Amino acid sequence: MLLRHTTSEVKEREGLTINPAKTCQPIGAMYAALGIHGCLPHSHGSQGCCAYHRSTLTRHYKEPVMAATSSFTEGASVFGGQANLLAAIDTIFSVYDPDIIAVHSTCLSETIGDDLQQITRKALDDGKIPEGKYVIYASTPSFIGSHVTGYANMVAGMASQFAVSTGEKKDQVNLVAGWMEPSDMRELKRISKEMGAKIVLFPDTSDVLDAPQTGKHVFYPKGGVTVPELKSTGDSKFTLALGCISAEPAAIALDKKCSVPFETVDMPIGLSATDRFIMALSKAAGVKVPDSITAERGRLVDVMTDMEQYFHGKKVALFGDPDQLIPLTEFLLDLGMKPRHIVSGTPGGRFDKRMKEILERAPGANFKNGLNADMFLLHQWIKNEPVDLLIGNTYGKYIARDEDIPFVRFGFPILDRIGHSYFPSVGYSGGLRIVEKILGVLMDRQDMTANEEKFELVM
Amino acid sequence: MLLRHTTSEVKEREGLTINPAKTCQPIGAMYAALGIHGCLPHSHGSQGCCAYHRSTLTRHYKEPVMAATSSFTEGASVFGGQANLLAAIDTIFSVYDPDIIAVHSTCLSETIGDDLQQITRKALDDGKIPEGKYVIYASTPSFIGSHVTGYANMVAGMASQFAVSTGEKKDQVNLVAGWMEPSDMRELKRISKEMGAKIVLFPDTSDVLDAPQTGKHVFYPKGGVTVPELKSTGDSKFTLALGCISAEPAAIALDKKCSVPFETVDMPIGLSATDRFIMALSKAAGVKVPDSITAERGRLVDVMTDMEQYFHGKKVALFGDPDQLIPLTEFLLDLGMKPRHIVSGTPGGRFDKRMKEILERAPGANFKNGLNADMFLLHQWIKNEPVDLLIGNTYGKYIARDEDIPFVRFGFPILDRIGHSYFPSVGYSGGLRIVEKILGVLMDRQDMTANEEKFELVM
Amino acid sequence: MEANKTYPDPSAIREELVQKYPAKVAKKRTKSIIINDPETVPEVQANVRTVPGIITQRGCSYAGCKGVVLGPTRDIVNITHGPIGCSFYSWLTRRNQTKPETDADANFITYCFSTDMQEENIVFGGEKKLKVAIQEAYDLFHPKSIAIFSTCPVGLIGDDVHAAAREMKEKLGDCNVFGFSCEGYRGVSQSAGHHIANNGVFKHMVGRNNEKKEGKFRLNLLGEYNIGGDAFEIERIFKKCGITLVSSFSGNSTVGQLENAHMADLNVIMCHRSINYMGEMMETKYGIPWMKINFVGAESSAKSLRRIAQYFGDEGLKAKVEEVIAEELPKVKAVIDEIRPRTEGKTAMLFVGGSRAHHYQDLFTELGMTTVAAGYEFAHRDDYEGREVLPGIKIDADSKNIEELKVEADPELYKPRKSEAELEALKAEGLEINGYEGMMKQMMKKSLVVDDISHYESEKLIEIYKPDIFCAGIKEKYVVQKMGVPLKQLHSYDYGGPYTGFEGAVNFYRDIDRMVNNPVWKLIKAPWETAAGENDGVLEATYAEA
Amino acid sequence: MEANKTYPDPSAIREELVQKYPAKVAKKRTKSIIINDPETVPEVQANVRTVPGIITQRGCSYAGCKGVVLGPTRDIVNITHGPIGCSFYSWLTRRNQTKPETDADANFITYCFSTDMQEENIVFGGEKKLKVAIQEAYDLFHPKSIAIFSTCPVGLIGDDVHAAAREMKEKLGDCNVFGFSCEGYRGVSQSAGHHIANNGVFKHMVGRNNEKKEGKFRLNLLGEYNIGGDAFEIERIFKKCGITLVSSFSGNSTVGQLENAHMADLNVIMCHRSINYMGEMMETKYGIPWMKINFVGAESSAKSLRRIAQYFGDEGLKAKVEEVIAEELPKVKAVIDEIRPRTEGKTAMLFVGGSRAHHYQDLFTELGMTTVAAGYEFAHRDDYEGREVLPGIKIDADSKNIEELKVEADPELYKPRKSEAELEALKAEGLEINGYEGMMKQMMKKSLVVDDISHYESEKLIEIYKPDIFCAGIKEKYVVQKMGVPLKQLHSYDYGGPYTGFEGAVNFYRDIDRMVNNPVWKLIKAPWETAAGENDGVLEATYAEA
Repeated sequence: MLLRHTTSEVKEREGLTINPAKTCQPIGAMYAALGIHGCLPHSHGSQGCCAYHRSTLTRHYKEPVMAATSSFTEGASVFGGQANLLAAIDTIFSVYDPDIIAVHSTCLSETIGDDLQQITRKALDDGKIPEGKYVIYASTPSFIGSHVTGYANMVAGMASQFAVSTGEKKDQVNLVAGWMEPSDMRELKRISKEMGAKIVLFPDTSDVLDAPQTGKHVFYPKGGVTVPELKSTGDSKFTLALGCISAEPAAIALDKKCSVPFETVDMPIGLSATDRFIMALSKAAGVKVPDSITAERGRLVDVMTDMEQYFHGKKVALFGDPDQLIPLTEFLLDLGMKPRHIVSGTPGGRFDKRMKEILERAPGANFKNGLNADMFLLHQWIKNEPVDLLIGNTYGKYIARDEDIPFVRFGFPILDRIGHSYFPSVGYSGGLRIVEKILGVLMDRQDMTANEEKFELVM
Repeated sequence: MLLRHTTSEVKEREGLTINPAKTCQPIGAMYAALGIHGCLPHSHGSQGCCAYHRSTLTRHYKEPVMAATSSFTEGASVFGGQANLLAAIDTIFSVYDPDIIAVHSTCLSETIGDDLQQITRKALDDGKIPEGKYVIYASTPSFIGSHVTGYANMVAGMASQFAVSTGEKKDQVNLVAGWMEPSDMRELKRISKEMGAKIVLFPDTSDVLDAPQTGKHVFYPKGGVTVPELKSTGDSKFTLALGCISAEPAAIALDKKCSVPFETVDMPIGLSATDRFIMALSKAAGVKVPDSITAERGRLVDVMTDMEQYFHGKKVALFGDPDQLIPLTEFLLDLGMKPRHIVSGTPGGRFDKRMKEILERAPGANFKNGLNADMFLLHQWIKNEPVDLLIGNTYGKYIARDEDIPFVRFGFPILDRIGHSYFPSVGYSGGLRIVEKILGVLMDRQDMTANEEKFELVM
Repeated sequence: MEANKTYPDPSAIREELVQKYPAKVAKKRTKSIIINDPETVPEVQANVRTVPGIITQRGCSYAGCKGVVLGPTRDIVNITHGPIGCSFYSWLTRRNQTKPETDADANFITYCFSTDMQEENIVFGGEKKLKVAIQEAYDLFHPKSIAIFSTCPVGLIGDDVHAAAREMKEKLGDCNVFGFSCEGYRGVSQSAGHHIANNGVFKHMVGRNNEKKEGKFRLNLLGEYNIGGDAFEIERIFKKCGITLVSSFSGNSTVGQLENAHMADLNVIMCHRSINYMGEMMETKYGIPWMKINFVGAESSAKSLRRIAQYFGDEGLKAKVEEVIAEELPKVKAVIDEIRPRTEGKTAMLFVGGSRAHHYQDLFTELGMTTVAAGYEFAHRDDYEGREVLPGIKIDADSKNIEELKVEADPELYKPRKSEAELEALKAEGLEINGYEGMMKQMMKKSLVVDDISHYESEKLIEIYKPDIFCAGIKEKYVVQKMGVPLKQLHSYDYGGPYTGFEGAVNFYRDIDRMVNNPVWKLIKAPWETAAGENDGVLEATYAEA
Repeated sequence: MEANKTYPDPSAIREELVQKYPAKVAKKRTKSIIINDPETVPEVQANVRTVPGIITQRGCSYAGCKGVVLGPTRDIVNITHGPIGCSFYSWLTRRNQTKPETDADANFITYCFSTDMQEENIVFGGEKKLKVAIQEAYDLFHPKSIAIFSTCPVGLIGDDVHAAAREMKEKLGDCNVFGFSCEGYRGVSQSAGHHIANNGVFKHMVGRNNEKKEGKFRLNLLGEYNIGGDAFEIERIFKKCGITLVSSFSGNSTVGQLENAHMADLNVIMCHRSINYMGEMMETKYGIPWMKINFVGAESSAKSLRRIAQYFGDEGLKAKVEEVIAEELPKVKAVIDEIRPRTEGKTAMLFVGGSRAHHYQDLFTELGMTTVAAGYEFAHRDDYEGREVLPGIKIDADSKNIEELKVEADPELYKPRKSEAELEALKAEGLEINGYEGMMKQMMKKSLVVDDISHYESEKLIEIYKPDIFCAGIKEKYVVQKMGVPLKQLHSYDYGGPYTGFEGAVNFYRDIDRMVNNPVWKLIKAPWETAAGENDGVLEATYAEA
């Protein structure tokens, strides 16, 4: 047993987190910043943070992840990091020539009280920011929230620091992407185009974290939302935030700064959430849902009706990030499955509220988020009530192997497989992919464990 | 052991085929005919043929497969099937009201010498074919070739029976689809559109065999190449045939009838074959390859370079249809894998020639097609030289289980999984899917068999 | 029993079903679409040719012979003589499960054997290739038996598979080789193939081994093909009751069992259509009575066990059977009690097979569901109306082409298991020996009975009746489901099962409950469609509310 | 050794590397970019702060302490005291393999423990939560040891992890609890963390168990972390030679081994940078000499074994070692002979770690490949220039912040394993006791040595030198590969390995052969690009032809 010390007896813990179902804010801020074209994320803290975040993102995407650090030493930690950040800005613009530096803080710089707004203002005043270049920032202390919070904060920072209201409304809708894959963002653009909806999607990591092999390293790949686009978000007629935790703060910021009205919908994962997204986008952009989208939907429903027997009643444990878990859990229910155990390390009452609503259809399901909602707890729950399927990031493989559970990788980080960054999970086509994956592992299990006389040709 | 009687000693066989890697012509003709809009395939033979073909296609697509039959009885077999076919045409136009009936023959009707051209001519003369409706036909005796041949014959029939040369050339390229999935045909249309190439793709089973669930059974789904499109193929400036066995005959027919020049390229599966397809289409349509396509290519190459270690030197056995096996084998070689054993039941010297060329990079590989090139032989070869991966249709699962080989489903028929009809295998994106699938099963194997201390988080 | 819903006038429906047909076709089809009256049992036109061009559910003679009857026996090498397709399509597609006793036992179920006839074999004859194939099969596998199945061209080109079989049997010595003239064009459906198969099995297998095996209550189970493990469940129940299964025809069977079948004392028949010939012939030749039973449905299973016990007339067996029923039924009842509130009052249609459309009505009845329409793919009038109509059935040209074996009492082995008097006594007690009363007597008045239903008719019926579930086969499955109605495959069971006996009944209840109550069917309409009212939505709305 | 290709003038390259930097940065970086001369060994500026804003390979002190040194010991519960990130990122990412002897043995390697500090803990202090966490860990797992690792905020808010550890150790009684002040801002790289880790392990673990275990030739293996199973291969070889491994620091180790390590008679050091402190301190306190060895490379492994034998001075051991080498080397040689024609003359760059950039040059040499440039992420001058420069190294502010333990000879346990005379004799024989000559003496003249290379510099170097392979870590991997150059990860080995010893060498040869000769690199250019000549293609063409 790989996790031989995990026993079934669940005890309340107050101090110790074991096998977390989250990580810290800055990595989320770094990921979000990569979704701006020509942007270099900058970690204002000890250089270990930056190294860890770059490594994790690289392992997930198998792609270059460029980011700089303030390289704090003990001196900086005592006397404040302003000098480091100013020096960094200088060096970065000289050497890496980005259009934008997106600075996020760390537990270190937050603990010593560095004020990013003040320091970047000083950089501007000192002429360290070249004409036409930008330094934006987000406060992302690691001791609050999670990687998802950090993502949300940086995205909100993009909105509040770039958006300008010119007084002239534009016929476009802001789409705030919750934490999702480049493939998902690409798919959202495709769907919007198919619907004839003019959108500004931000952030947008497609063509950044799925860059082609060309024999050249393009430091700033062609993807990412551009500065003019970000500026224009203040003139958009509406904002659609995809995910109440990772996307809504940016929508609120836009509303506050530029009075752009907004609606928050779940990330469009699975049938029902995609339905709501399509309806909301249709309404916001004033476009009819074209038949081609209805047909995409119909293809997903087709598989759901035709394959219902294989999903029906299968018990599922899942863990990951709230904006993904919410619609995914709903999708599992739409498929006739039984979500039994759900944890997310990311705190927030919204998760609890939405999950309670959704899980009315699944009486007795365990779910918990925030402090001590970790994979150790999930594993203990599984030991008490075994499941037929586990869904989560790569760390789930240890539980899956110990408990011999079919496992579908979903979420962040996925370190041991490819595909997530190339094939979307959002939209109806993403739903098909999820269904294919789930069916695949369930049927593989059947093929593996069937007695010879029960080995099936057709399924 | 599921195949307990298969031993490793390979003996030449002359009479007995065991576990065939092919099936008969008519099913291919039926599949092809479904790729015309408003067409009802008709099986001129005993009703068992039609039932078997519809069942197999239905199991593969999990979709309605409508087709009619001449319902031969002993009388018809003795006295000829003309009366049956004429009656069938009458009934079909009355009840099912298709635009086109596509008749294919069977071993039965061919053996007794029914002449489809003559009978359909008689139907026309007798006024049994309503104004504006069509009956086309293809001779597809089961005792010649294979399901692939039948497909090719029906597609050639479409071309030769519909194409008209008006004398005025159209700025369009005919794309003759070799036997591929609806998803593949959809992808070819997307790629062509992306390239700005005006094409007529035929046949086209997308939106036919992947129809949405709408609560209604649409007898003639919206997809399929239309009659005006088929007619216009005679005026096209060029024909690109995708697959020398399943597509080229139609290109030749068009050249013969309407002097449309043509080129045959491999089905665009994997990197190199897709490269050649893109080059050929670019040349034929007179369009430049856009950056977006180059980027798609780059994403595939990126995964190939980054993941090369997992493919390198892995031995593969594969079976299936020639137009797919040829580029797939080449792709495996591009990935650094070692194709070791290849069989295709479909006869034809072209397969042998192309494979010889391609397999120069894989000395000592076994390959065979045509008579007695069956899965029994493949299995025996595997017993003599075990492999790390098996690729083929669902019937491969018996070998995979017995020999404990990771297995990727590819080809026709796939009866026990979904996905093939929704996600393309052609083009660069299709290559990514193939790569994801192969990597998935290889890594699942590693995860399954690794000792605990060798169980990897990152791969 | 009457449906507890109101349906349109059946005569009107019948008219609607045929109105689009050409006049001659309409006239013909009308005779196969019957408004049922269980009291009078109207005549159903059955076992007639399908109209060319009609989209039918039916298959062919080869499918009935090789696919249905011979396929399930694990240790025969079944060589299809013909072009490759027929063998390919019948390769593992019927889910005939089989379980060799040891890993060393022969099992060819997973294999597909064919002579893969080529043009030259059509032109110059295929017998030579067939004999080479038989030799190769023998050399590779040394099977006890090799069977040869003729596909369409074989008869036409004049290949004599029987002669080839005889020659090879002699040559090989220790291998029983025999052929079937089951060309696809014979008869009007699979049914011809069943008859041909029965004849061949009777001629070439039954009676080869006269050893009397152990067991006090020894019977053969006929017409049960172990799809989804059905036979395993019946075997379990028999074993529990102390009943000895001498041979099964042919689910989970072996050559050895079939060759010894004539030593049993009773034949019980599941699928009347596919195998009643065998019961008849064995009665005539060996004196073994047969009895129609049904292990589909918990009550039917209990009843079938009681009938078997009644036949044997042994008090110990009767007591044991009651004990087993008392043990098994409450478990089934518990599930029914849980599920029935959710299925009660729902409606079903069954258009499938030769007996299945009848048998499965029992299970639906147990669920409180009403069968509003039913019919067979390949049955004869007796399957609808009962065997009493047999003498009145006209033999048409298509049936005449099927060989009718002349069977006589075996001079040595004929031994009536029950005297005439005993049989009469049993019949007087109500035991239906050598009889079958058909499907229609069990169906409610005014339900529709449609033989060889066409695609067009079934779509119409669904539109009109909006059944909660439709039972048919794979070809129909996704058509019907596209209409928002779940389809239960009763050939392959949708890869579920077993559905026989007590445990099987529970499986079926759960599956039907899942299917008719699955909320996934409510997801079909996109919200913007409902909102905009773009669709007439009548049919769909009904499903959505169902 | 000189490269067998002509390269641009290194001085010009150095200028190009720094020309884009702001003046002050350029000046600083120039001191870390050195044109090597193995004879004179120029001074390398090392172990200094990274310029803020520079994209560096480096990590932090926590990573060096928890991630590198303490991580591999399987039966310590390592609790990270801090916000969640640090524990998360160091969770299983270093591939420290470990193999408990039985299924019942403790193994926490797969677990991640954290106090997950929240804002309130930052404001009001986190000691209380830490103590609760320790208690909970104890209650759940009853480990022998619990170690606490401080992350950045911990030191700043004044949490005294050492006091908390002492308190809990006393409270728990049978659990050794100790803390590390390895906050990420300490020092200039991971290196500080190694030092802190060494101090902690020396203080809290080594010396707790004075039992003298069996074995004639007893040594500790220092600075080997069993990535990819490296330690398993070394263990295999030691066992074969009859050498007893008392404790490993810390690959595949246990608390019990570490606590008993001072009873060994020799310390052999693999990764000089991460652990030389331990060798020094154990010599001072217990009288155990240390010796730099290297099990990366087949020849190096053979040499290392011979040195160990020489140290122990036992003829039997010497003979055994020769026997083992004679058995192992030919197998390696056979592979080299096959592969070398394909790798000969190719070039490599190594920028990684604290000793790996040095060790792996041996393997490349065995492949006939030339290292044209190399450097460390977190080394000190002695790792480049050799320990003889140690006295001349100025201790700067960043290093001063790392505690330097005052170690004295243990009154009871100090026992010189070799007398001064014996040591001198061994040295006279050429055995380098307590010494390390650094990387540069081994590298060819005019090769480039770059400390703490930046992303910018490495891209430039690749453009200029077009190496056949580049060795670094995960952050660099896909950047370099995007340039068409394969990158070999020398932290994680690209999830391959082991690469130590004889079997490991073979693994490495095969992997490098695969990487530098893989035709996949020729597929990068789309055919239409080459055809149209749209790209300058100079760099790419070179790769394509390589």
